[in-house]
Amino acid sequence: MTPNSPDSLAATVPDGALLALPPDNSLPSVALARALVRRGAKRLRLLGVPVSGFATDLLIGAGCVAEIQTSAASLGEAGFAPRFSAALKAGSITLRDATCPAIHSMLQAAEKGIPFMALRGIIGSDILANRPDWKVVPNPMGDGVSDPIVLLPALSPDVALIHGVMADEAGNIWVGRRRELATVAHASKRVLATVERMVKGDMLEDEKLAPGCISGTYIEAVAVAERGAWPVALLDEYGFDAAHVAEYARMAKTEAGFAEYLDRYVLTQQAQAAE
Amino acid sequence: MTPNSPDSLAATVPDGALLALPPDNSLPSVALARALVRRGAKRLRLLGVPVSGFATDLLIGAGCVAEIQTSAASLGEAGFAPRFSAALKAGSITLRDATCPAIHSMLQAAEKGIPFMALRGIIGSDILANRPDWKVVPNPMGDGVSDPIVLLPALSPDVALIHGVMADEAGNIWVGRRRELATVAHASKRVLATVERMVKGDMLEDEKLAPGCISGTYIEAVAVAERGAWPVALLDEYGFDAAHVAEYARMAKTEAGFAEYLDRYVLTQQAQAAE
Amino acid sequence: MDMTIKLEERLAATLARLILDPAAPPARHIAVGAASPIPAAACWLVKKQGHPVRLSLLHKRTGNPFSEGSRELFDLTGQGRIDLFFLGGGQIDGQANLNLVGTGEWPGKSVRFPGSFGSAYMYFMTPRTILFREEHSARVLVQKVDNISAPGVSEPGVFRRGTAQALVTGKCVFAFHPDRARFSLASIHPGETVDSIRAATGFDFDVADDVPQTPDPTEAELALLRGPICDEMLETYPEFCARVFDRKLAA
Amino acid sequence: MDMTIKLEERLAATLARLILDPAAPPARHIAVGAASPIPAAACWLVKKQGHPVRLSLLHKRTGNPFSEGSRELFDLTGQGRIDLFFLGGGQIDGQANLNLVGTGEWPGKSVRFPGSFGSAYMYFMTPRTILFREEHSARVLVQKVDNISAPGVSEPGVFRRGTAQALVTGKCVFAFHPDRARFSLASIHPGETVDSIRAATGFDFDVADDVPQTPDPTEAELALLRGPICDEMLETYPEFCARVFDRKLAA
Repeated sequence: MTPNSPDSLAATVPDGALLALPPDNSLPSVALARALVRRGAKRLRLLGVPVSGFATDLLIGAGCVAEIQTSAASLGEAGFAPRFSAALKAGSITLRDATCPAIHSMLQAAEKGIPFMALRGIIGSDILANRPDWKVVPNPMGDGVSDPIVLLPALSPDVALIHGVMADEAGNIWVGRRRELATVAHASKRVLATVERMVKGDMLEDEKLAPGCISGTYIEAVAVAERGAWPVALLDEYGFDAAHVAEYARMAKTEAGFAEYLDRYVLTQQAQAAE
Repeated sequence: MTPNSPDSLAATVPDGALLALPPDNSLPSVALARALVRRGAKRLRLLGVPVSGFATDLLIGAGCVAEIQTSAASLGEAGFAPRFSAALKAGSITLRDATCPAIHSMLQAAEKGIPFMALRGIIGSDILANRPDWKVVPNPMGDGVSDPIVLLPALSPDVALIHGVMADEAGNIWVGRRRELATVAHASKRVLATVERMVKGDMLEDEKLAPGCISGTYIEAVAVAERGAWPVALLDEYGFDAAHVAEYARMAKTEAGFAEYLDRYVLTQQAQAAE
Repeated sequence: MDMTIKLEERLAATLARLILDPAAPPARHIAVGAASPIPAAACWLVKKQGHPVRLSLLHKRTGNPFSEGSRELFDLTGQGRIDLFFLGGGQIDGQANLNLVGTGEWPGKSVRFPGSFGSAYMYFMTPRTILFREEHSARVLVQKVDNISAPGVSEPGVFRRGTAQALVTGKCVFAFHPDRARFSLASIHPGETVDSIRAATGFDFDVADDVPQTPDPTEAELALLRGPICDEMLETYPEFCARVFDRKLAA
Repeated sequence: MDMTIKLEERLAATLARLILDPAAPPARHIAVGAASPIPAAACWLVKKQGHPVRLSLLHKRTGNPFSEGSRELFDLTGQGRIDLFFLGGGQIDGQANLNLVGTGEWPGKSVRFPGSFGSAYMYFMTPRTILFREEHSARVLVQKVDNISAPGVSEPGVFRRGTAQALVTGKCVFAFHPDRARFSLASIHPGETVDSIRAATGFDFDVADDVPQTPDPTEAELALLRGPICDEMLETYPEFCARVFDRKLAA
């Protein structure tokens, strides 16, 4: 049996899928994003959990994305996300703005199997005015006339792409304190994960490791991708490669520069073999 | 400065407080329950998270409890909870039955600062018929007429009593995979914790320990109580003392036997010193 | 090996066959609650026979399957990931209503049972529930439960993924028919008759002309139960394993 | 030590004084978002001056304060445990409305900013928000934002714990008055005048007869900023520390 690779996992993601992708500080599988670029994925709908970073900009630049729902998109210290901004300006992607806790709540509603969750705030924001799927109702536990409150529908991504530190033989993934990844795994129909390394046994049997695990119940497939979060950071495993992201930000200012970036770091045999 | 003890923590719990107490498989501080018995606490209102076990029966037997909200009360393999059953029969406590996921949801609503959370199921159960604080509404995200759904109000206990494995110098408590304890800590106004041992440093700085921590943000006070969950189990630290719980179940069948149990295991100097 | 079939073994094998019922929705993930050695043995039997099934045994102290604490079972079920659950009841009535709260006036002024646990939720949200209660008496199987912890059927429009598939007791197997909210006698354990069952049952049920006997566990099933399944259960259910399989945990 | 006061130092000391404003609700727990070195320095200044305050620095990679992932900040705030937060904006208007989304037609067809992050929630649920934007220009401080990411004031009946306390820029400090939804000029940084500020500000604001100058940081404050506070911030903000304090992380 051929072991899974980021490319074999990416091959199972259908065009048009709603993909949940955590941001740069929360274990996105950038390896899977690169593999999706290589496979030429089309019309993906991305969800920032709850914001979007490097991997999202890469997928947008490569023409893989039709739609994005997020609370913000940026490259952090390296500035605005250049291909996101360009695609918005060109009108080639549809954007639905959200606010961070709303994305968490919509995923938590899906995690709990309830049709909606309430959230305070937001009223009077144009974010709400542009979200016909969010609804303001009088607080049904209040007196029923005053105290308006926002209800958010459950949101269940088709596929979540995450990068964990390790996976075990039982299919569990260790993601440490980034528990929002557990929520997105629970809420999503499928989870594809890359990890730095495989470990023996069942981490749920280890009291110290279990709290940082996402149970294999939720994980469809795992591939090893060393430094699979690169150029973003992975917990205490490795830091943010600020020089590389700055290089990306410079190159991705233009379409030609972005194409050159892809050639150099994503599409070549060498880049692929490094996954 | 005198270090905290279970008794000094118990002294800060006011009569009449709404106390959240996890069940026997989920790290209740039985040491604090014994200390509350010693201090002669009165009119406590107990919340099972989401069910109730040994510590609850002890507090009820000692006359500390006016009210209890829970999804079940039992001693597990040792059978029904004898003082709970006796108090119910005598009419000396008020019981509000719930169902496990409802208690989790009410606490999660408080954790999120929202006034209510929806839950599927329950409709047609007499549990609902006896909960005027639970409300059935047409699903507000549906067509607004059919699809009834239960809304549960947020529930914020006055004090949560939990027993962790260890506490650090930053006030963080390690509870491993029992993440419902984090939720009850977040939802409660105050958290009093006992632990097996103190450790140096800040566990949140340790990537392996952080996922099993409840941040010190939520913890008001910690006391060391070795074997503070005894006679119930503590993760992989120690097992359930079935022989002792069976002895309790036998003795607590009668009020006299229960009084003798208290004398032997809770009220004496020796019992107290062992905390 | 003592080849006398114990009732517990028969019940485990019977539950296993119900789990594998090809007419029912597939059971890929089964959760088993506390103090349920016979349902647990049935699930292990399905698994050890080579069927691909995930078992979540809720009350495993070490190596507990949930890393989100005790709410994870309910969330998993809400997500539609739990295909089958087992429920019992202090009273079970002819419409498959369950009473886990107590008899008499709410909340059980006459006899108080421990409480409803998650039944009022799980019974709705799981595609299949197998009801299991070893005691088969008119005290337990009543015409109408005193208090409904979890209803067997719901009104149209109420979100519900499933209900009881069957009720297994120490005397027989009943199939449940949610369309008419009634049980029918599906099979009778050895030593019982339709009349003995009627006499021990407080509710009415349908009886076909020819009710089969509950089949014995096969030798292969017994070998699995007494060997590798007992090995798996020894830590969680030492007393059960000692009593039924005459096996003790090594000290 | 170079005793020229850098603008960043002045702003940090100014923010620290606003945090400690005795007229405002107490700041026992402050959260600081990503890429906010000056607010972070201000919070450290409060803490290093010996005031009991808990700081949650959201983007700490190692030793991140949250063990529930990125939703914990919002849940903490929902619980009422976060007393003070900092927000900025691509545009800020005279009613303290914030635009973090972009200019022109929604969602920012003209200039797109990164996005609203949690502002539409935090601005309501935190008792106090200090608005901070170093750039003080008519491009940023506008009469009316193009898009409201988070409104400065809400209609009666809308649940809201607080709003802006003040707006600190590179030129001045404005106090915000939610009762009349207007800013007033609270103090002017050295080198500026009421007229220079009016010229650089797109919105109207109230001006008292005698507007004080923003005080210099004290020597004690400067010593803390340049010493122990720089030590604390070196890992998270190496470029800031190098530029402002001329200190580099040891290789």
